[in-house]
Amino acid sequence: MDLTFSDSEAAFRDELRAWFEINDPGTMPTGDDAAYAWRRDWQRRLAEGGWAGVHWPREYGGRNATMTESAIFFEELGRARAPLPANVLGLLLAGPTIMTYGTDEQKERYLSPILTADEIWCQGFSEPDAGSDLAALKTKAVKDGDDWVITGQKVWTSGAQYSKWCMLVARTDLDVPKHKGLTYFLMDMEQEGVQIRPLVQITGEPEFNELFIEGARVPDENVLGGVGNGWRVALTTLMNERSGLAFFLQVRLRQLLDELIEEAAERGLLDDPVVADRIGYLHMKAEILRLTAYRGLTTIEKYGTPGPEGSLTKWMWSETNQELAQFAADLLGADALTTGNRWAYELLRSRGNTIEGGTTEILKNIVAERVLGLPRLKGAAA
Amino acid sequence: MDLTFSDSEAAFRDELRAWFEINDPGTMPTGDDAAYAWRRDWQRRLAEGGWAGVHWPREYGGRNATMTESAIFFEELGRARAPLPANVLGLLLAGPTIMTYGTDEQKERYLSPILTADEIWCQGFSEPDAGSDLAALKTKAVKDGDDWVITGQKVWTSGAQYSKWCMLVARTDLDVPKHKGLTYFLMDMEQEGVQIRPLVQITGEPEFNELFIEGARVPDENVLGGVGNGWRVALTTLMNERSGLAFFLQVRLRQLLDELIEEAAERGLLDDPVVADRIGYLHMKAEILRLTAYRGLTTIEKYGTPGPEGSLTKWMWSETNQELAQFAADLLGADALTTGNRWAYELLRSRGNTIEGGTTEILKNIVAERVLGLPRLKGAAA
Amino acid sequence: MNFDFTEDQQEIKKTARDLLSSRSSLAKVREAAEGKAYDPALWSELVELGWPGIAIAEEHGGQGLGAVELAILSEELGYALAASPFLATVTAAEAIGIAGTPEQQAQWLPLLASGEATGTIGSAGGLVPDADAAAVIVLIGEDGVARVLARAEAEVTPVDSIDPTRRAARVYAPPTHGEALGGDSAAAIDRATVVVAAELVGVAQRALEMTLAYVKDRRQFDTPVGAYQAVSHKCAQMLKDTEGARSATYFAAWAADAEPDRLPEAASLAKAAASDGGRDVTASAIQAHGGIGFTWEADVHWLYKRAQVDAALLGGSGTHRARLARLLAARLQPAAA
Amino acid sequence: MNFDFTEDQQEIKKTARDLLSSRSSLAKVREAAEGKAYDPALWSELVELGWPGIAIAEEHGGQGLGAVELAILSEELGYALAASPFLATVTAAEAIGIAGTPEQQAQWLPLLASGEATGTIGSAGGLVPDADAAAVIVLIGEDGVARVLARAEAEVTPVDSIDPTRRAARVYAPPTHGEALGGDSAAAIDRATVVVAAELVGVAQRALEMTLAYVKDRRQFDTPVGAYQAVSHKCAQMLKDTEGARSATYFAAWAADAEPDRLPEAASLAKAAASDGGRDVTASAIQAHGGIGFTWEADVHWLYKRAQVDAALLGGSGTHRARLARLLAARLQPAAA
Repeated sequence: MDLTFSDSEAAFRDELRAWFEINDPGTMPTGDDAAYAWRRDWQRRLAEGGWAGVHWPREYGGRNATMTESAIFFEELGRARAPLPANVLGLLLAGPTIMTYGTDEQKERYLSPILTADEIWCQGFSEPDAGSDLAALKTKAVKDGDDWVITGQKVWTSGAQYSKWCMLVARTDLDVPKHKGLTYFLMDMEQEGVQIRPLVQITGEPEFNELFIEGARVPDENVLGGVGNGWRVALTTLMNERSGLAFFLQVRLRQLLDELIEEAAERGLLDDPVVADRIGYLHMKAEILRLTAYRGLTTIEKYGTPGPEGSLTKWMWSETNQELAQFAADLLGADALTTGNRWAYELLRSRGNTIEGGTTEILKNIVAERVLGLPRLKGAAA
Repeated sequence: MDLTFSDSEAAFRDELRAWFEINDPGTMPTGDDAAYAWRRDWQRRLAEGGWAGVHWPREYGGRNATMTESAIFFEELGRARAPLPANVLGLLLAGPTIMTYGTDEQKERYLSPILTADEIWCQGFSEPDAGSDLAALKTKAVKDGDDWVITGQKVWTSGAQYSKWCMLVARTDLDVPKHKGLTYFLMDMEQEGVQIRPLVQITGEPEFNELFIEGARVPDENVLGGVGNGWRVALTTLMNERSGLAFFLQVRLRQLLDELIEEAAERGLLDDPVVADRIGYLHMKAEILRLTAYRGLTTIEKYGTPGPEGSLTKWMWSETNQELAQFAADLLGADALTTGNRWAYELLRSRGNTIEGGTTEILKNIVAERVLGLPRLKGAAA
Repeated sequence: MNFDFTEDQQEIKKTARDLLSSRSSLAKVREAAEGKAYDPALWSELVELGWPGIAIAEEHGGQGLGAVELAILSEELGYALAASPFLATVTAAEAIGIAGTPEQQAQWLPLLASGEATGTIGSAGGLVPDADAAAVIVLIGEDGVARVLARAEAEVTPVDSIDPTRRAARVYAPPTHGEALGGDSAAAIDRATVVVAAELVGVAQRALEMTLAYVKDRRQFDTPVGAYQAVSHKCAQMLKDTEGARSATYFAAWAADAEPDRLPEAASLAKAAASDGGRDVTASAIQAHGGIGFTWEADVHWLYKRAQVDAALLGGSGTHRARLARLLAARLQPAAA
Repeated sequence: MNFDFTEDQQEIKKTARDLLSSRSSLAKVREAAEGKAYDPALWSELVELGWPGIAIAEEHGGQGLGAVELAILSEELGYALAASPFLATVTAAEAIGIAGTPEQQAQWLPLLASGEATGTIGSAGGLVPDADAAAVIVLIGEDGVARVLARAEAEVTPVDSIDPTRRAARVYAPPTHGEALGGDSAAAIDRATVVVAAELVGVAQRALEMTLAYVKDRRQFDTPVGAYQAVSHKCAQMLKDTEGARSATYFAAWAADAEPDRLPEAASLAKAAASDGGRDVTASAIQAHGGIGFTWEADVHWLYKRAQVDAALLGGSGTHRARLARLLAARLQPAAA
């Protein structure tokens, strides 16, 4: 057990920090489009510095970073108060999935523009009637000559309006059981058949979108991993979903907590034992999250498969983030209930934490069945 | 809405208080047998004063008390620090069930000795393999001449060693679905075929027993409510289970909390804001329990059926009682962890609160299905 | 001991439920929230029904009913999530009605009862609901003493709270402005507090009902999601929280008129229970709705936002728990009280 | 950054698990608890293996290994719920080893390392584990300063704690008795605290495993109860609590030797997490066992009792949360620290 960074990890971190010193991310402009364009530029700068796809193999322009280094990257990104690169879904999900299942032509065609943010990716998995139940999705793909013609609706698609490509899972065979008839497509977003409608969240922001797909065409060569193999390919995408990102979220939580403690200190509230008790509690939870995330990395690096820790960090993070936001509202009163205040935003935004990327209920199912080996109830699923 | 007692309720209470003044319950002796004998005497005194079966109709020696008066009885019993009468299961469960389903002969035979504690009753429902699932019970009754011959095992039978009679549910027909082949028997405990083994709890006390029934005989006239009707009769017993008793428990919780507050004050701990916060919380929960229990009474008295409140008070009580015991341990430290201390006892005993008389999980099922009308999951049951 | 409403009270409840379900549907609430403007027709109608004056004495032009009737209405307005200055106005009237000088009462209560003017009550450091349009503001100072201010005597800065179904403002007034309430500020605040608790109970009830309807209908893995214990037990918990808050709130409303000595404790009980319950139940409602619950399009977020702001009005649950502990400690040492 | 144990450490863990599963089965724990007597053979065996001295410096006759190795053993003894003066002895050794004067170390550490004597550490107001047979008692005063007392210098009153798997006592010593630790009492206590946290992690792990085995097997309504979300999600929570406590505890054990500056915070993190986790997980274990879990006959209650007493040793979670807040506040105002 050695909870300091190894020499090579420390060197990686120092190199990155040095790069951040020179390449100050600056301040993101307001306005969705401006912010997005800025994040795209930011990714280009990262890519130029060789920092965009740190966990990608060198042959694809990455740094071949270990899991820990990848975690360090996101920790440092958070510490530098830099935003996520614009094409985060391409870097974390589409890229690794294409590396795993793509043909040589597909790798050649898609990977490089992901890295440079020249082509942004979005994810078309969720559907209105298949929230937690991927296998129940209804979007259909029908073969027509060399193309597939796709019809259906997707939801919770973030960044769709900026995306060139969509990781789309659709049903290609209606005659086989639910998860068997699925195929994974790389769908061009720039076509008539794809309409995007912003989906406004309770924060008032349109962070996600709905996709209305009506006769969109995808050539056969854009099938990833083979027809009928979509379930397996999609699982690969989902497995990659929050490997490194967990550290970004964890650092962001830590920053929020530190800022709240500072704010409490400025208001002279730290001397209130009830406040102190709660701060001690939240600090404990934040540290447990951080440490458990690192334990999870050790397990993956050593054994190649995630241990129980990996399935717990999303749950820990979302719960703690909600508790933190609620405590901030208690502590700061009217300020934290006024639109424009960051805590007011967190109080709303954090409610999504236990829903997005797998509800806490589904995560508990997964922990119970896959980690603890508990039997599945008839009619229920994870 | 009038949350003062009506004139007749106040008169009932005052009469009872006056009676308690003259009939000081005194102090229960230590030792299980001595305590039980003492509680039996106590019930006889209550019966002589006309206070044993306050909710029973006058024709059976009761007082025809309203639900509220019955609640007052248990509140006052708690307030006088008097114990429950020895034959509490006879008074609350066996008596009312016999009144509902008994023949005239059965009513004549059984009711009076219940009231006077001349014949103590116990309840033989639960079985080792059918904890929350009454319909899964395996104890069998086979007709043999005019008798039924009973074989099986029961568990969680409190007071079995002092009981003359047992409310026993057994399977009389193996060929029909689970809850259809049951029959409700009034079984004489004083026979060879019934062996009692004390079941020691985590407190170290044998509060309950196991019954081993091997060829016990019950004459046909001791079937209650007809052969094959056991499920319905048993539900009547269960419905009566905690009507008035809730108030006894509620008052006991209140007393414990008040004593803890006094203890905290003596130790100068009330000035600690963290302690005060927790005391404010527990006080809130205790008051919510009390008020919700009274709201439940109003609903029953007015509409004849329990409202949602009735299904919530057991849950509220057990949760709060556990929180109280845990807080006491936090507050009092070593004292509350030392055997002999009442809080040490509560810390252990209260764990049973969320299990005995229906686990909290089963209560939530019942609330979800019967109160909220939520669908039942295939393979699950309340 | 009878927790049931009288027939008159039940009639008030039913009238309110019926009226508000058409006049203040969630579509109309959304319109008001998104348009940042109350529907004046709704307010006129409430005024015509005499609701703002329901608990104001008849001599001041009110209906002379009590805190229970007011709680019933407040609960229903919370259930409807009505976008209206009702809560602000009646809480001001409660405060002035119990603790105002005869002059303060004569000056303000008839205006509030008739709906000619609206009022509000709030803390100097907090969000004050509907202060921008209020003719009279009861402002609670750091010391717990409440002053009565005419609108012109106060600096009112409207702010957008996270709850767009209700206007809010920060209020400041120099110490020399306004006039202290003649009577007991604590009683004035307690009566207003019960009204807020009642609204929270209504909000929680609505969140529970919306959630039940949703989870009975919504299917995942070929099963209504409400059949899963992860969801159904959450709903059971929502019922428990809602009913617990309701028990405490009805008790407080009853005590306000029938046993005012018990009001301090009862009001704090009610507000602590309703603040916690309202927040937890509405958060659970979002969660039980899944992704849909996190969208602006669904209505469940209005409930969460109202509950969050209401929970902070006139003291959050922590403040009231601390007060309950003080009241209990004072009982042990009456001399120190 | 590597959270994994070294091969040597894994070997220690495996040895301990294997040995204790036979030498300290739950049947033997029950025997010790019910007979109110430790098995002397078990202690001899632990001594032979050199476990009491695992973290004591070689110059004092120990194995000279570190806090991580000690935490591994403590976790396994907790997992086995071993009835033995191990925890008491090693915590005393940790305290004296880090903060004792050379004389205190020379006097006591060889005895503790060789198992010739046992020791203990505890608070003046609290339960002190195994003090009745301890040759040396490190007693923490109200002021946080720890004194080293020979047994004869202390008044030791054995008491039956709710945990019959471990002997306990109240300890009093007049201020003139004993001698203060030479070094930093806080560091001494922190190192001992990590040992208790590690034991709690083991207890929680055992509770989780026993529960999983039970709920996979036990059927209700024709279904293994572990299939119901009410049970399975509770088990998931137990895992989360256990793993969270483990993360914090391993960090603290590592920091104790590798980065002692971080130990104060790490020890409080570990103890707060393990106290809460240990209590919650063992309480959940009883609940998930249903009626059986509430019987003396089942073994799950031993875990709950151990967790309750351990949670209070060397400060409960509230104490450690308060300390964490102080440490954080001090970081903001280094001058005031």
